[in-house]
Amino acid sequence: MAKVDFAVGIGGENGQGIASTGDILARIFARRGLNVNAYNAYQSIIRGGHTFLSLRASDQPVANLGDGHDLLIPLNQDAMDRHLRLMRADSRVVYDADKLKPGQAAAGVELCPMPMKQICGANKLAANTAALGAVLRLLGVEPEPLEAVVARQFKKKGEAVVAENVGIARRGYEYAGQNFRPLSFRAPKLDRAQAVLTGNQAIAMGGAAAGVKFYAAYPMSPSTGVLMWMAAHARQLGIMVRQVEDEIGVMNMVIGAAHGGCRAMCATSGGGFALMSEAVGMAGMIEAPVVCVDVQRAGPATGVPTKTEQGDLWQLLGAGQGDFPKIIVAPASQLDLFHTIPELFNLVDEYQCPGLVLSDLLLSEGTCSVDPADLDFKPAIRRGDLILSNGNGSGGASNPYGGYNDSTYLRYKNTPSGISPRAVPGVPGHIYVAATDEHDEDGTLISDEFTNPAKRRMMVEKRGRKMRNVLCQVLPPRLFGPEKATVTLVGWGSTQGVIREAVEKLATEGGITANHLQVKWMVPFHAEEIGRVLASSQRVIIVENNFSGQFARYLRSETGFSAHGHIRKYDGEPFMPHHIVNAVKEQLAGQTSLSVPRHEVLV
Amino acid sequence: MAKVDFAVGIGGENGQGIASTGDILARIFARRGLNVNAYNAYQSIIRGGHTFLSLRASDQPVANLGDGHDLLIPLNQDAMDRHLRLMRADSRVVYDADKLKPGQAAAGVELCPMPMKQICGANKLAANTAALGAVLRLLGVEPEPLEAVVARQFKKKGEAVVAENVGIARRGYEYAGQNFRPLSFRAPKLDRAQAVLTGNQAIAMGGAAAGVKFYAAYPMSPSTGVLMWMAAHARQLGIMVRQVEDEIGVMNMVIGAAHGGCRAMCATSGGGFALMSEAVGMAGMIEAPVVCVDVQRAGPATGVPTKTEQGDLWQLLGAGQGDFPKIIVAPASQLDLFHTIPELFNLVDEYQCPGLVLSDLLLSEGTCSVDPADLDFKPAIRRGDLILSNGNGSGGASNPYGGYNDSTYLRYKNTPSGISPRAVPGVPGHIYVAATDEHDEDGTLISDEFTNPAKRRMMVEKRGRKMRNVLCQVLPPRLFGPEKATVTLVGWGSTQGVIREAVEKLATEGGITANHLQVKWMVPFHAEEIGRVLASSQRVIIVENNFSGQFARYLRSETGFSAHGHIRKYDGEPFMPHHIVNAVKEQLAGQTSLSVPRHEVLV
Amino acid sequence: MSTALQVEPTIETSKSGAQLVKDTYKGKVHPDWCPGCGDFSVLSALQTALLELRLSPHQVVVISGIGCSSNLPGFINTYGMHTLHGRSLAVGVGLKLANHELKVICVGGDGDGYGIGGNHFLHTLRRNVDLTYIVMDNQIYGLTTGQTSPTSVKGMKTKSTPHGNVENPINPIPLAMVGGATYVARGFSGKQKHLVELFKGAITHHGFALVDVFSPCVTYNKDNTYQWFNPRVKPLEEQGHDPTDFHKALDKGYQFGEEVPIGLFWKRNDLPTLEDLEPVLHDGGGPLAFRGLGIPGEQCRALIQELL
Amino acid sequence: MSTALQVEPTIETSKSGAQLVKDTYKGKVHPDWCPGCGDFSVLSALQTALLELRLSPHQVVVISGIGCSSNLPGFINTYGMHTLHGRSLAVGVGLKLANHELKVICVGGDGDGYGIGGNHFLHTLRRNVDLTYIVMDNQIYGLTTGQTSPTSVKGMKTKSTPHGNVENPINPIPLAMVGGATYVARGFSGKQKHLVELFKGAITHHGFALVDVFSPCVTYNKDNTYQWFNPRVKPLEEQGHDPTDFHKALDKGYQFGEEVPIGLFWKRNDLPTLEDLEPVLHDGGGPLAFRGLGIPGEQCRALIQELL
Ligand SMILES: Cc1ncc(C[n+]2csc(CCOP(=O)(O)OP(=O)(O)O)c2C)c(N)n1
Ligand SMILES: Cc1ncc(C[n+]2csc(CCOP(=O)(O)OP(=O)(O)O)c2C)c(N)n1
Ligand code: SF4
Ligand code: SF4
Ligand SMILES: [Mg+2]
Ligand SMILES: [Mg+2]
Repeated sequence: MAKVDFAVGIGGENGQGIASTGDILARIFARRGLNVNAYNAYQSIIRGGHTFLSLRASDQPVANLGDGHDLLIPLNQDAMDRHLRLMRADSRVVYDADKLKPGQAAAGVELCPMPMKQICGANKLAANTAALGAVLRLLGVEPEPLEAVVARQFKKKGEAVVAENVGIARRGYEYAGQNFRPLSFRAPKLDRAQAVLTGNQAIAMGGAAAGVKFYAAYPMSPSTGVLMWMAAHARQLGIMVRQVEDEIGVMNMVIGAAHGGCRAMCATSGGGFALMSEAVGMAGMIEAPVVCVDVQRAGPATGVPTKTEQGDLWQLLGAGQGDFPKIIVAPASQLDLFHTIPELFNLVDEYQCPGLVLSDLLLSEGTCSVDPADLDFKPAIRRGDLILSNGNGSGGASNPYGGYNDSTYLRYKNTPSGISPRAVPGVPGHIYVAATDEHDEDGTLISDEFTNPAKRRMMVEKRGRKMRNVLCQVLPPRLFGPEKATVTLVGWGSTQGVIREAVEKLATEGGITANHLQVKWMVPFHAEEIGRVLASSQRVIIVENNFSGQFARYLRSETGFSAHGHIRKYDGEPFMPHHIVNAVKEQLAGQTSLSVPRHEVLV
Repeated sequence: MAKVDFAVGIGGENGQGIASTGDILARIFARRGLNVNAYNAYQSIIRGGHTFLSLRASDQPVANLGDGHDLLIPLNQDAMDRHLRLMRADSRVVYDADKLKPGQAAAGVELCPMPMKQICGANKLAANTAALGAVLRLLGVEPEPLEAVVARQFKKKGEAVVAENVGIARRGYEYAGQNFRPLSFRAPKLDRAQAVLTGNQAIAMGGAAAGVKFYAAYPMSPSTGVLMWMAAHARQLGIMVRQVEDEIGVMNMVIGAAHGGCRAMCATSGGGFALMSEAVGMAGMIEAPVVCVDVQRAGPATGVPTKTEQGDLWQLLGAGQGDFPKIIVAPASQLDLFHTIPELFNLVDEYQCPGLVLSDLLLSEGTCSVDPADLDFKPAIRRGDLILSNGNGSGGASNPYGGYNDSTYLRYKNTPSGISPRAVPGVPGHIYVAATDEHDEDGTLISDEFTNPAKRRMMVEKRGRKMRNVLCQVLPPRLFGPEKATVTLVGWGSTQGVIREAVEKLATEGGITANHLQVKWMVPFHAEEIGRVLASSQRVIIVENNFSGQFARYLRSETGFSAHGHIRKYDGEPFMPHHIVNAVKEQLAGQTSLSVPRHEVLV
Repeated sequence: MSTALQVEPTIETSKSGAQLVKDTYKGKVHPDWCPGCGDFSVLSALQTALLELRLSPHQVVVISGIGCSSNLPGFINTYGMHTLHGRSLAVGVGLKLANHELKVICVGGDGDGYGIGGNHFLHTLRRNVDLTYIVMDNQIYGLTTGQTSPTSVKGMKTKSTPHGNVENPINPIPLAMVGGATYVARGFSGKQKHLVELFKGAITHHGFALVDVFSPCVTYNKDNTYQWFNPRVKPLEEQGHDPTDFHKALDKGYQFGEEVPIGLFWKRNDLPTLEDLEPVLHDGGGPLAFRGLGIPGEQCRALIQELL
Repeated sequence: MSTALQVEPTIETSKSGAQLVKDTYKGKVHPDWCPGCGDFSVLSALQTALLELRLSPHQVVVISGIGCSSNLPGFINTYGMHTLHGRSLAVGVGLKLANHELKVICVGGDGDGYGIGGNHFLHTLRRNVDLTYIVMDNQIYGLTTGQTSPTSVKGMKTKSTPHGNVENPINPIPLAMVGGATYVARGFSGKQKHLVELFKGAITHHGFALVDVFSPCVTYNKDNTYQWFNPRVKPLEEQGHDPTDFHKALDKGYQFGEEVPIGLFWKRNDLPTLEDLEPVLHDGGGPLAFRGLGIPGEQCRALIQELL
């Protein structure tokens, strides 16, 4: 069976319903069993501006937005002018002929002007629906799924409205059938419907699966979707969801809840994380297990709130004064986010330290399909040495109730692993103070009367020791592609999908053998394994979505390894496969060792 | 002339006047022309605990606290018990025989019990004074300077009180003359009186010399001394000094003042800095020149507020989400702090970015003497491309008043150097908005309506480009000691003094040729020069006051160079020369590549 | 409109030949707020106030945080700063002290000012710095697309509280009064002229002035709309309210129901500003920003002398 | 002592066999405050209050920020947290919601609570979370050795204001009232018994309770000393004050001069707590902290269904 792989672009201004139109299409495709991947380029503005949604679908997995579009739905002149010239050969442009004028289209691009007044009548809001009908027709998809969606959407407004809108969808469909040449391929129909979700939903659902009972947030793009999911599902899942006064309050509240025994989580973006960083140190010091997600966006400062970047790695590495254990992980896809959150909760519960997740706008607001069977809501739960008053923790309330002034329990016991059994407040016989001042094994401050350099050293080493074992518990990155290759592409986090496709394209289009290493665990870092792979690579090129090469420098700090080349992008937009392909080619040709691909689409 | 080098230890509890007793002694020595260096080991407690002040003096420069003491003044039994056993041979212990019992003294230590009741009469508070008299006698220093200090101290209380206290000082002096054997050396008297200052004073005075007109702070040990100096001198020097509600407010206020045209500064410690980190990014984005000092203390979180550490390097490196230029410098001594602040102000004014200074408790609260001639209050001032409305900036108000809606002035002009002329609010004809959202050359936001990946890229590169030139404007580190050596010791910041002495001791005591590289400029980093020196070194050992080897990892991230060995200390106390000497020996003997010296003194 | 609110233009007028007209204050960029957003009216009223006070654009700095409302500096032709979310007051105080001859006007949203910016609000109030703070209070987080704000009414359904807000809102009027503000007013976007007078009063007031403006978010706040406010708002000036009566002003401030008072609630002139109390600003040297950087020789010697 | 303040011990008593006595609440470590510090008295009053309310140590969590006063958790035998400077309330709310069966008592200093912690204070007030907040108000920064605090009186000379403080202090009583606290009291370290009653009232109060305690710093505050307060403090209970009279309570709260009222200024019982309004806590599952982590199968299917 030939591979079908196509992309639809929908452009216009904020407020024209682009996201929901894209969503309808994504659902229709996913229900057919197609894999989809969508990315919405928009602005920090409620109405106006220019929004461009790319929706790619295939019968094969698609993990990035691809290189171009087969269908364009420009909703205003601006969108037409920006995107028409970039359309692929043999593509179709569906637009309102009463409103928009096409410019010069590239060769082979077919214009599909629709007389929207005629099709939609007085209902000006329905042009999107008519266009969707036409698009389905061009793709050889039957109109019923669209009609069903439209019917559901307008159900509340009564039968007449439903009939009107369904009629419009159908008329759009038929008009296209009568007037336009269908595309050269048809969107296939596969057996198994796919689920569609954003990265933020994946984070939230991962949290729910992990047993999060406390979620706090202060709204901040592009992390707000997590709060929204949590708020919407709070009552049904028994999760306490709080919108707090600021991010400082968020992190401190989450620490309070975690200290109390809940699995507790929060998500924010770089600026909010900066405000949380002092409290991250507190979690390190009092050994409270918390999970915090930083959904990166283009910085510095407020930056470009609706644009993507991988610019916070060093911020997370350096978060909080002093040295203390923290785990940092950069999942590579929406599904990976879903699975990583429960895994991280197990680690932070076992190692009693903060766990930080690096997501970014591309992953978190990007939509993709996953096989519903992969959404496992019953992950393994390990809570480590936890003493809950109802005996629910795996540590169990083994310490007998030793009277009020019990002193046998040492919250910060200096054990060989560095891990000390953790009782939560409320457990009889385990009273202690959790202090951010340096403290002794029993919690007594050693910052005032009882300072003691030997004890201070002991406690620093106790906490530090915990990190030794984490490394063996998480998987080292695996090389993807042939073991011997001309180029090894190294990425981290959200770039996995696009790098993989670039590797394939290099082979098929350029005859260049490449392989790929995607690093997920930042702290702890598999320095040895990664160092070994890279040392035996012919040419290592690091791909990352930032200006200064944050990962390249971190990789060197942990391994001493200096990459041969770099591909970076810091214009707010994600990589497209051809950006990487072309950059690799120019580097192999010896033209540069630092490529900064130009984003051709003006969004 | 033989080198004289001795140290006095004063121990007791907080509230016993240890700091002021030490201060009197330091002043007396410095007025004799001796070089002094003092460090006070104390706790986060107002009364009680154990405080131990080490005061070292020499006719040669002294840049660290040394290895032991020739004189001990224990003010309570606890101090006697902790320190007596650590005294050098031929040392003296001066104490109140009515109150304290000596334990077993090491060989050669001479006890000097003083009948304080008899010497001080009813005046119990004067025992310190009597002890000081005795100490001076043992050192062969005449009593007059002490008597003068005492007289000044009690002037306000009337002649009788003065006479009483002066009498006590004199009686202490005489009692020692009659009963104790003087030390084998005498404190010499040199020509030129030395000035005595702490690092915090040096920071504040450096700011004043640089022309700081706005200083804001939130109290935080060990940085509060800067606020105190500023507050005390505000009116006389015309500096606006504000204590603000929190560190977030501090940094934002400082940015506001800097944006307005003032040289503006703040100081804090790690926890406060964490709270400021978001605003550091704002300074980067709106290109406001500010200077912020992080006086590091033992972390994480509240940690040990009165103990030293070099634990914030990565916090500063990662401060603020995203990539933006910031300068980071770690001065190596009190005098270096004084000179670095004005130098940094020139750089941040020229490059329009935040400048961060890494001090630490050891430097900032440590006292040392400097030649008054080195305190140059007229440093060169360079304000860069600044347009002030009174034409005071070097850029001058060259842009003619172009009407209200002038649009020729581009605040963020994309110049080859990346530096754009900076007008401050109030200048006619230069109106613009300084925005933390990404913006175009004229300040217009490109985060909403006008997003544009090409412009975004241009602006990121414009800001990034500024850092290229900074490097040539600051001095690369110079190798101290012989060019060829068995061991190269590398340090940063406050460890310079102790490493230098260790280098000397290795040569004289161990016959080991060592040299020393102290790195001061962290960002920009002299990667090439440093890499070259280290690559040609036989064995490189990095000395730093933290657990994780923050500098060692950063060095590797910038140069790829991995050191052969590490000497680290994270017990809250600073290095003493013998710690380093012994560690180097054990590493040369192949016993380990990571030495963590034990702090023998229990403070 | 009661004359009690009329303010005479007492402030220095432009020295340039250029004529001040309303367009003088038009920014480079046309506002990209949603059509109908209350913030248009706030912008326009502020421009009119500046014009009527004959303040030259370069003498004024408008400083915002982050939010829809905080985009205002881009739309007005004065010096501007668009700082961090919640930080406009801290930045504004720094700038004001650096150059106390500037007119500093901080602007922003309810989330920006009373949410994340709450601590600066609390402490700027009591310092009585001579600046104006205009809060475009739409009782919602606009820019982040509709979450609860500290002034959202209890029970309100938003994206972060789909079952209704369970927290009691902040009431900025009594809070500012008790916090120490010396000019406390509330306006409504639907009452332009009234707003202009409140702004003029605030800008000419010697001390910290808060003007909380009900500025409806037509996109995300479906509860407190123009339609809701229009019949309810009642100017205090029409009610003979005495803005020096603390307790009455408090009671009026609490009113939020069938009747919603707007206008000047509270004003006092007897409290010196922070600038008044800082002698550093009064030694004739002008704004700190423009003073020479050097320290006189005898001062240097004195500083060194302290160390000997 | 008026009986109006007497509180009956209504709270669950210890289930263990151990006898509750005052020493039960003695911490591992003897307080290292300066001799004479007002905080000793606060500690002792709190211990007495817990005893009289028959609260077992493990049912109570005392949460502080950073400061001299914030060292209190180390000196009392209950669960404790010693968090970051200014953050005790945020941590306390998180902990309370995680386990709403615990008695959460936040403690700290004036700088901690009203300075750096001001924003959490503002927003915790309005949320009416059922916890007690005790501020040891010495009108100075003690631990950092004597700088101005937000409650330092105007003109006070401190290490950071050697020429006298030029800022108007915060007055926590009116501020907390207007902010939405439902129990607002002020105590004095010199009046132990009165303090015990205020604490008992606060701990048993269903909602957010603030007790601001004048707790003199004998080392750094030479203005507002025991000697200064002793003749001035006047218990409201002796003056027939009605703690449901808002305006009177405000006026009393402002009094700070020849007479300084202490006692319960304001109390209301009609406002539900945040916990009352959060159905998640009322589904019979007990504290969130102790619930099972799994999601029932039909819920999982429903969640996936949403995505199809
Ligand atoms: C530290 C930080 N946290 C969160 C955000 C995200 N954010 C931007 S605007 C905003 C709130 C907007 O509400 P408001 O201040 O009321 O202004 P409005 O948009 O309603 O005018 C938030 C939460 C941010 N920019 N920075
Ligand atoms: C973020 C941060 N900033 C500053 C400090 C330093 N600090 C510790 S306690 C304190 C203030 C103490 O005053 P207060 O809260 O009134 O308590 P008191 O000592 O008077 O009881 C300060 C500023 C800190 N620990 N953390
Ligand atoms: S979202 Fe609301 S506040 Fe923002 S511009 Fe639109 S109407 Fe105005
Ligand atoms: S410094 Fe003041 S507040 Fe701190 S312990 Fe001493 S008396 Fe108490
Ligand atoms: Mg708002
Ligand atoms: Mg205090």
